[in-house]
Amino acid sequence: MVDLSIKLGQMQLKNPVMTASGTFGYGVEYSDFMDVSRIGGIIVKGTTLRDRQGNPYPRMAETPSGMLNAVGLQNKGVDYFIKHIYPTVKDINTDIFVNVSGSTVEDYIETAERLNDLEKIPGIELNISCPNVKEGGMAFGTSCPSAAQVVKSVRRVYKKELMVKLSPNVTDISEIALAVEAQGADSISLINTLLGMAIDAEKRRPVLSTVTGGLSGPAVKPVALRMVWQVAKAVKIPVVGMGGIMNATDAIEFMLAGASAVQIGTANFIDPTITAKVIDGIEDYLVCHKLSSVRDLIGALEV
Amino acid sequence: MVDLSIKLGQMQLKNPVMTASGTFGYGVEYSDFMDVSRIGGIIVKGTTLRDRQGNPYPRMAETPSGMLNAVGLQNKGVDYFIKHIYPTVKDINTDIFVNVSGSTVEDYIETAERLNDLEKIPGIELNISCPNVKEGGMAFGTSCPSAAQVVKSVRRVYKKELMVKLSPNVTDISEIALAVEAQGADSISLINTLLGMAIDAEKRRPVLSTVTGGLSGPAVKPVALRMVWQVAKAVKIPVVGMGGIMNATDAIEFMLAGASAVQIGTANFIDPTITAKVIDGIEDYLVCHKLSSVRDLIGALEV
Amino acid sequence: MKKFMLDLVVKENKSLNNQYSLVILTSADPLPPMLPGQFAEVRVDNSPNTFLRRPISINFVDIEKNELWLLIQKVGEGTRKLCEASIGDSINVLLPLGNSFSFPANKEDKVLLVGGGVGIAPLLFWGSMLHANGYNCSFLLGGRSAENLLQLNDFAAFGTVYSTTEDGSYGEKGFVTQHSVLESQDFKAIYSCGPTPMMKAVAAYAGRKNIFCEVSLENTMACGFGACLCCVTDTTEGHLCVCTDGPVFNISKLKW
Amino acid sequence: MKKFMLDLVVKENKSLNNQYSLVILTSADPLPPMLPGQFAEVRVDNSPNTFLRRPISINFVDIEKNELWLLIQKVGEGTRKLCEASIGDSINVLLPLGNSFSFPANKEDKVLLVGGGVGIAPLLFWGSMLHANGYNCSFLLGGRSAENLLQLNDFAAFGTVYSTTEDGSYGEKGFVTQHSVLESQDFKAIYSCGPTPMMKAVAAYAGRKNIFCEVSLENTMACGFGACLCCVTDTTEGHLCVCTDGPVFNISKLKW
Ligand SMILES: Cc1cc2nc3c(=O)[nH]c(=O)nc-3n(C[C@H](O)[C@H](O)[C@H](O)COP(=O)(O)OP(=O)(O)OC[C@H]3O[C@@H](n4cnc5c(N)ncnc54)[C@H](O)[C@@H]3O)c2cc1C
Ligand SMILES: Cc1cc2nc3c(=O)[nH]c(=O)nc-3n(C[C@H](O)[C@H](O)[C@H](O)COP(=O)(O)OP(=O)(O)OC[C@H]3O[C@@H](n4cnc5c(N)ncnc54)[C@H](O)[C@@H]3O)c2cc1C
Ligand SMILES: Cc1cc2nc3c(=O)[nH]c(=O)nc-3n(C[C@H](O)[C@H](O)[C@H](O)COP(=O)(O)O)c2cc1C
Ligand SMILES: Cc1cc2nc3c(=O)[nH]c(=O)nc-3n(C[C@H](O)[C@H](O)[C@H](O)COP(=O)(O)O)c2cc1C
Ligand code: FES
Ligand code: FES
Repeated sequence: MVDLSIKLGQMQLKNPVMTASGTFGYGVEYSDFMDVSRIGGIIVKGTTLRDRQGNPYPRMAETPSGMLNAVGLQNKGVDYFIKHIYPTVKDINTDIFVNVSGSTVEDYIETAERLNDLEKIPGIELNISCPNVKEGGMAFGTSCPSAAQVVKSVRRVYKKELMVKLSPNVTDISEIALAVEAQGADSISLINTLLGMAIDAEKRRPVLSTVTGGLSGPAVKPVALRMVWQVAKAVKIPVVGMGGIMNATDAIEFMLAGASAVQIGTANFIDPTITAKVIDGIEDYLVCHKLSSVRDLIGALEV
Repeated sequence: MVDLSIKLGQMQLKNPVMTASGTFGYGVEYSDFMDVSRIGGIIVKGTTLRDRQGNPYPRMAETPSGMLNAVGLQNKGVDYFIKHIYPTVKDINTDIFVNVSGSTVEDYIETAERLNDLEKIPGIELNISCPNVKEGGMAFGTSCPSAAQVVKSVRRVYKKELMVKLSPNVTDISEIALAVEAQGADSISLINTLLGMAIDAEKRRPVLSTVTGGLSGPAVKPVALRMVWQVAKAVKIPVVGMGGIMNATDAIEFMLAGASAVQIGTANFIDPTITAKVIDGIEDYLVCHKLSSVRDLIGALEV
Repeated sequence: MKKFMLDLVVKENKSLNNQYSLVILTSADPLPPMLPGQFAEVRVDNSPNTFLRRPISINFVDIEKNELWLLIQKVGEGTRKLCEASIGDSINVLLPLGNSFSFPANKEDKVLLVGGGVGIAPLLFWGSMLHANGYNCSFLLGGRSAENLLQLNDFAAFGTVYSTTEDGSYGEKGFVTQHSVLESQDFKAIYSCGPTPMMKAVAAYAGRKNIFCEVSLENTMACGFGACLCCVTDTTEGHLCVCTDGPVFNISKLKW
Repeated sequence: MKKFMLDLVVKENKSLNNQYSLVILTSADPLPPMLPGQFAEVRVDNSPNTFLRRPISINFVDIEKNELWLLIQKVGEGTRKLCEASIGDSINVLLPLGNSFSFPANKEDKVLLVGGGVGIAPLLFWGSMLHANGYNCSFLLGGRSAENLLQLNDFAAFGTVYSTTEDGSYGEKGFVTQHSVLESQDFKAIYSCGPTPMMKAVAAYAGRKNIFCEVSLENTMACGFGACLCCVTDTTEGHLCVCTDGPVFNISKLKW
C-alpha cells in the first residue's frame, strides 16, 4: 500500500488532493456525484465579513481551454456561514478550510477571528488575490508590503493553519511569497486566477458585466506550474499548487515542481468526480513507479 | 469598398494584420503558401547585435490551446541580417519591421543604429520582453526605470518608427506602457509570451532545456486582450495587440479593445495562410456591419 | 432529487431540419427520475472549442422505452457536434439538474404553455405531464418562420396547438403575445420558455392580467449544479442561481 | 520544392495491428511531387488536446494511383485520431516538408536501409526509389517483437529484407546492429530511421566502418517549415532545424 498522506504545516492531510475555493461550493453540492470525504481537503467558497451579492450577470465566459469568472465573492458572510453552513458541512469527514477575503485589513482580521473557534475548521486560506472585487482583494496580493500587512495582522489573531493564497498577476511571485512566509504563514497556495477579458465581437461589448474577470482552467497551467516551481524554490513552508489541473498527471507535475498538495478548481465543473479520479491516478502512478509515499514526489523534479 | 488601412505613428499600413516576431521567420518561409505581400506588416525574427545559437533542444512544448517555446533568440546577428537577409526580404511588398533584442542597453543602441539606414525597413520593434534569454530580455520590460532607459537610449539614435514590445509578466502593464510612451516610443505592441513551464511526469524532468519558456497561442488570449485594453486606455500612442489570435473575430476583439493593429503569431504554424484569412474576415465584418473603415473598430468597445 | 453522472447511448438522432435535431438517448439501466423543467449538462467530446459542458433541457422522457429526448438547435460548435452524434455514441451527462415547473392551483384551470424556437424543449415534457394529470392545456408556439416550429405533432397529443410565425408562413402572423387565443380564452396559468424578449412579453401579459406565470430562464453556466455561482439572475431575493433555484422562476420573483 | 497546404481525402485506412495504421490519402488533383525522407504536417481535427499539427513521414507515394501513404503509430491523442480516420474524411496537410535522402555515390554500391518501429515509414518510399533507379538495396528492420515489424511484404518488393526482434519472435534475436548481415555483407551506404538509440548505434557502426550514412531525425516541431526555430539539433554547423535542414542528416554533421 502506498502512503498518500502529506503534511501541511502542523496538519496532516489524508491525501494531497484538495478542492479550490469557489469551485466546490461547500462540498455538499458534489455529494450526489461522489463520496466527498475521500478528498484530502475542501476549501469552501470565499467568505467575507458581511454578506455580498457579488457582481451582476453575466459572470462567466468560456475561453480556449479555460473560463473567465467574475463572481465577485458572492456569499452570505461569515456569521451566516458559522450559523447555517458550518453545521451541515462539519460532518464531512475531511479537512475543511474557509477561504477568507476582505476589503480592508480589519475585515480580514475580524473574519479570521470568528473562524478561530470552529472545531472542525482546522485552518483558513487567506485570499489576497481575488481579481473580481473592486476594493481590496487582489490589491493586497500584488505588493509585498500590503501582502505582509494582511498576513501579519491575521496571524496575530488566528491560531490554526494559515494558508495564504497568492495572485499570479505580479512581476515576481517569489518576492510576495517570501514576504508572506516572513509574517508567519503556515503554507502558501497558488495560483488564483489570471486577470483576463472577453469581448463579444458581434455586440461590440465585454462579455462580463465587470469587463475583466479571472481566468482559470488548463489554459493557465503552464503559468501556474512555473510559479509553483519558483515559489517552492524560494520558501521553506509547504506550497499548495493549483491552476488547470484536469487529471492525475497534471497533479503530479505540480508536486514534482514542489507542491506538497494540490487544489482542483475548474475541472470539477466538467467532471464532478474528478478529485476521486486524481487521487486514484496518483496512487496508480506511485505503484507503477515503485514509490511508497506521495511525499517522494514533492519537488522531485530533476532539473 | 471598405478601407483597411490604419495609421501607426508616422506610418500607414495597408491593413492592420501583421505577423509576430519569431513566428514568421523572414516572411519568405511562407511564400509557398500565400502571397505574403498581402500582409499589413511583417515583424521579422528577433535580431541581436551578435549572432546567437539560442537555447539547446528541446525548445518546444505543446500545452492546452497553446505552446511554450524556448528558442532563445537564435539569429545570425544584425550584420548578417543586413548583408544576407535584407536583400532577399526587401522586395516583399509590405512594411517590414525588425524585432531588436539585446543583453545590454548598448546592444540595443548599436543594433538599432545599424538598422537606421535600411531603406525598406521603416521601423523596428524593440523587444524588451523576451523571457527566453538569461541576460537582459524580459528584465528590461519588467520595471519602469529599465524600460524607460532602453527606450530613451534607442530613441536618441533611431529615427524611424519605434515600436516597443511589452512583457505581460508584470503587475501593472499600463505603468510600463506610460514609461515607454514618455521616452518617445511611437507605438506599443503587446503581449510577448507569458512565462510558463512544462513537466514530463513520466521522466520527472522539465520538457524544455531551459526549464521555463514563453507561452503563446489562444490560451493567453484573455490575458492579452485585458492588457491591450488597459494599455490602450492609458496611452495616447497606437497600440498593436497580439496573443492567441486565431481568426478574424479574435483580431476584431483586439481592435475593439483599443488596438490599432494586430499581430498573429502561433496561429501561423497551424495555418500558414491565416493572415490572409484574417484580412478577408475583417473586411467581411466591416461590410456586414456597414462600417466603411477598419479604423472605426479601434477602441469601439462599449463598456 | 439525486443527481447522476451517466454515460448514455444515442439511440436515435433525427434531423428535424438543418437547424434542429432530436437526439434520443437511452441506457442499459433505467434512467433516473426527471421532472419537466429540469435540464442536463452534456459533455461534448471531440470538440476543441467546447471546454465546458452544455446545458440542454429535458425535452421528453419516455419511461416505457427508457428514452431521454434532447431537442437541440445548432448555434455553435458544441450544439453542432451534438446534432452530429451517431447512433451508438456514448454521451456523458449530468442530470437531472435544476427545479421544475409547478402544477396549477386547480385541475379545472385552463393552462397555456408558450414556447419560442428551441425554447419549446422543456414544454413538451411538461405538457405531457399536465395532460397525464388531467389538466386542460394548450400550447402556443412561435418562431421566426415555419421551420422554427418544432414537434407540433408531439405537442398535439397533449392539447390544442396554436402557433405564430413572424413571417406568417405558419399559424397567425406576428409574435406569440399577439395571438388571438390570448383574447379568446381565459387562462389561469401560463408557462413559458424561449427567447428572453418573448418571455418578458409573456410575463408582462400575465402580470397585467394577474395570471400565475412561470418562465424558464437561460444563463451562462459553468457547472449546472450550484457550485460556481456563475449563473445568477437578479430576483426579489437577490442573486439566485438559475441552475439550482431555477431554471424555472415565478415571474413575481423576477425583476423584469 | 514548392510546399502546399492541401485537403486530402482518406481513401483507405488499414489497421495493421492495434498499434499501427496505414492511412492512404488521395486527392482529385494530382498530388504534388514529394521525395523520400520528406514529411507532412498533418492537422488533426476534432482532437481537443492536439493544438499543433503532427509531423508524419511520407511512407510511400503511388503516382499512378495518386496515393500518399502515411504509416501511423498510436502514441497519443493525435495519432490515435489519425488512425481512426474514416474513408472519405478530409485531412489537411502541409507538404512536402524537409530535405530527402541522397543517392549513394555509385550504382553498384550495396545499400542498406535500417529501420526500427514506425521509423521504417520513410524507408519504404526511399527503398522504392532506390530500386527503381537500379540500386541494389537491402532492408534491415527491427522491433521489440514481431508485431512491431511492419510492411515486410511491401519492402520485399524492393530488396532483401532482414529483421531482428528483441524477443526473438521474428528474425534474428537482438538489436538491428547485432544482425549477422552486417558482418556477412559489405554495404557502402546506410540509411536509417527509428528510435534515437538505434540510429546512434547504426551511426557508430557506420562511423567505425567508415560507411556513408544518413539518418532521419525526429524533433518536437511547431511549424515544420523553418519559421519557428523550435526543432534544432546540434551539428558541426551549429543549431540546424530538423524540419528544413533535415530531417535527413549525414552522420558526419551530427555531434553524436
Ligand atoms: C437551462 C438551459 C437549458 C437549455 N436547453 C436547451 C435545449 O434544450 N436545446 C438547445 O438547443 N439549447 C438549449 N440551451 C442553450 C444551449 O445551452 C446553448 O445553445 C449552448 O450552450 C451553445 O453551445 P455551442 O457550443 O453550440 O455554442 P457556443 O459556441 O458556445 O455559442 C454560440 C453562440 O450562442 C450563444 N450562447 C452560448 N450559450 C448560450 C446560452 N446558454 N444562452 C444563450 N446563448 C448562448 C453564444 O453567445 C454564441 O453567440 C439551454 C440553456 C440553458 C441555460
Ligand atoms: C519528421 C518526423 C516524422 C515523423 N514520422 C512519423 C510517422 O511516419 N509515423 C508516426 O507514427 N510518427 C511519426 N513521427 C512522430 C509523430 O510526429 C509523433 O508520434 C506525434 O506527433 C505524436 O502525437 P500524438 O498527439 O499522438 O501524441 P502526444 O500526445 O503529442 O505525445 C504522446 C507521447 O509521444 C511523445 N512524442 C510526441 N511527439 C513526439 C515526437 N515528435 N517524437 C518523439 N516522441 C514524441 C510525447 O512526449 C508523449 O510521450 C514523426 C516525427 C517527426 C518529427
Ligand atoms: C467560478 C470560480 C470562482 C472562484 N472563487 C474563488 C474564491 O472565492 N476565492 C478564491 O480564493 N479563489 C476563487 N477562485 C479561484 C480558484 O480557487 C483557483 O485558484 C483557480 O480557479 C485556478 O485553479 P483551476 O484552474 O483549477 O480552476 C474561483 C475560481 C472560479 C473558476
Ligand atoms: C516560437 C516563437 C518564437 C518567438 N520569438 C520571438 C522573438 O524573437 N521576438 C519577440 O519579440 N517575440 C517572439 N515571440 C513572441 C511572439 O512574437 C508573440 O508575442 C507571442 O507568441 C504571442 O502571440 P501569439 O499568441 O499570436 O503567438 C515568439 C513566439 C514564438 C511562439
Ligand atoms: S452554473 Fe454553476 S452555479 Fe449555476
Ligand atoms: S518546426 Fe518550426 S522551424 Fe522546425
